Amino acid sequence: MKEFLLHYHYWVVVFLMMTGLYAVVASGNLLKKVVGLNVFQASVFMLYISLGVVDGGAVPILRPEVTVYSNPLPHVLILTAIVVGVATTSLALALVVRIKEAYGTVEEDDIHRRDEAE
Amino acid sequence: MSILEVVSGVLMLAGALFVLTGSVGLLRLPDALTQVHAVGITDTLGVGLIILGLAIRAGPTLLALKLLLILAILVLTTPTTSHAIARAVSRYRSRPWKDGQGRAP
Amino acid sequence: MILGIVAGALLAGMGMALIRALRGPGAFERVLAASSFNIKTLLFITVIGFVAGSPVDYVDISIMYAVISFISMVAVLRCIEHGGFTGDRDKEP
Amino acid sequence: MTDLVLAALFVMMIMTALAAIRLTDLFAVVIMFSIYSLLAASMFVVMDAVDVALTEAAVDAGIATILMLATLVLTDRWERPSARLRMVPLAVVCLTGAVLLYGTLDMPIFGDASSPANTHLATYYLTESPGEVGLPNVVTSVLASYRAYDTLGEVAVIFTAGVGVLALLGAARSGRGGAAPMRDNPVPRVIAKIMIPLIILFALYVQLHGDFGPGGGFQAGVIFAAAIILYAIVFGVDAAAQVIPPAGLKVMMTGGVLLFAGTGFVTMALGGAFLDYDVLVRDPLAGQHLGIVLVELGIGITVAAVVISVFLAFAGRRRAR
Repeated sequence: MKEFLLHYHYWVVVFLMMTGLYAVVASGNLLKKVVGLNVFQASVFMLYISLGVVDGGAVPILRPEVTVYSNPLPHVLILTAIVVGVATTSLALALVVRIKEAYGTVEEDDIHRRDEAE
Repeated sequence: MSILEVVSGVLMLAGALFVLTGSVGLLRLPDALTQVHAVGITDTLGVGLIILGLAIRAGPTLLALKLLLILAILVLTTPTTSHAIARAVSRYRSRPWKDGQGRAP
Repeated sequence: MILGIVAGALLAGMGMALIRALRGPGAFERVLAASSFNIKTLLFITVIGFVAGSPVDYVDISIMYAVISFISMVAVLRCIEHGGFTGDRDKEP
Repeated sequence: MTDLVLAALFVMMIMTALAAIRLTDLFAVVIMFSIYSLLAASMFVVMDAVDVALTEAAVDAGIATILMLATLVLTDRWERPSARLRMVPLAVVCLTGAVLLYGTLDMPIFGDASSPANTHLATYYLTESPGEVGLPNVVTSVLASYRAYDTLGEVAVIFTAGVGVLALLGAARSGRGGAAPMRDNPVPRVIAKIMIPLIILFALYVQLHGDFGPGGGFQAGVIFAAAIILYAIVFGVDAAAQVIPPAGLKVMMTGGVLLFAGTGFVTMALGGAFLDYDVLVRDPLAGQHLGIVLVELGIGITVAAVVISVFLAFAGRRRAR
């Protein structure tokens, strides 16, 4: 049981991931799908960073009086992933804007309806 | 316990009290115009007191200088944001809250 | 000890601002709550830095938060003005 | 103490995420997303990842939120509640979540120093990087030296995404009448005039101090871009396009990537491996430092130029009727 409770942060991360996934799958609005993707993404980042935490560890900036540091490797991976994430998000948002201009709507159902009508 | 520690502690506790008061006001007051009264003032004051307390605690170092830089930025920006929000509300919302309209949801 | 109390008060303030942002009801209430939330988060980070014992590393993040919070709030207000996000649904005809 | 703080932040994050998917007012959804990113950044701070927190706060709470708001201005504010059956997505999500939860049972516990992730490479970086790279900030050492090849790929991705957005929305051209300046609100104008030089100075500090404290090219580029975005918001897109002309932005976008890759080719010409900075100067540690400064500069320039041009592309567009 104790072992179980020590995993609670994974449950929270999985819950947040699934919240984002639900917004992506169930929402019909394209902008909301993008927000959902970002929520999903941020929770994945949290999963990685939580793997690098070391009990009693310090920020991985070397200092003579400190001996235990947290793991810097996940930090590097996630740091670049965040910036790449916003780059892809901006691309998705640009697509949303173009879809709005071409179809007059950003609701998925309406877009499908217009496609079928043509 | 030195005098400086006491002063910094008192400043920080007073700041925390102001921040809490403002938050309660934000939560309980009915609409944005009234909430600005609670938050706009107490946030700036509470932030100032807490950062001053921390700066005294840090002593005469680069850290204290950086804390004072944060304070300077916040003293410039927080009232600006509050003012801009209040101005936007007063311009775009035709019916401000009046006494007797009931409480916030 | 004092740092712990201050951090707790700031966390409570963050929570209250968050609840206001969740409840709304209108756009302006949310914007105001978000701006207040940003400031409390920034202070919370600074205090956490002191608790963790290496405040120098954390203070840069606080400066960043202050700057970013100002810019995003100006952007939000500009968006309200430019996009006409002034009314709320229940008040629209 | 840490556990309590983490639990409180987790509760707030769950509330925010649920609100973000429940609300139909997309403007409120974007504000919720901004709060969610700030909470995530606070979480990273509590988990000792200061560099990541700096990036998350600048990028997601700042730039991503501003871009979403710009998109919102160009599209619709209200989401139409769809008539579709929601049970199938819910079932899919629950099933995926159950599988993931089953997977977490074998995961190491929080803060375990002997977990596989924290034993092999991490200890090498922490013990050997002072002798091999010589910088206090291990994150910068790994980012710009040990894993520089990977980082070059990331910068190329950012560059490509910027080119993609420009191809989709068209580069902002001055005189086309994008978003007008904030003429009728003098207070933000005056404060912005004071703040913009401060922000640019802070960006330079983050850029150059990244070797010793949290920071580096990615964060500095985003902060610099944020200063220009503030200028564009307050004084109008046309004025910002005069400060930094779009043609110059294109040169900066490519120049940063070329500076990064060029550093690699110079090290090859000097007889080292690609992006092996030891050969740049006689002293390997000084060479590492020089290489890292150059590479970080390239990252900063590209990121700043991409973010500014993406924002100008969004803001220079008019709402479709």
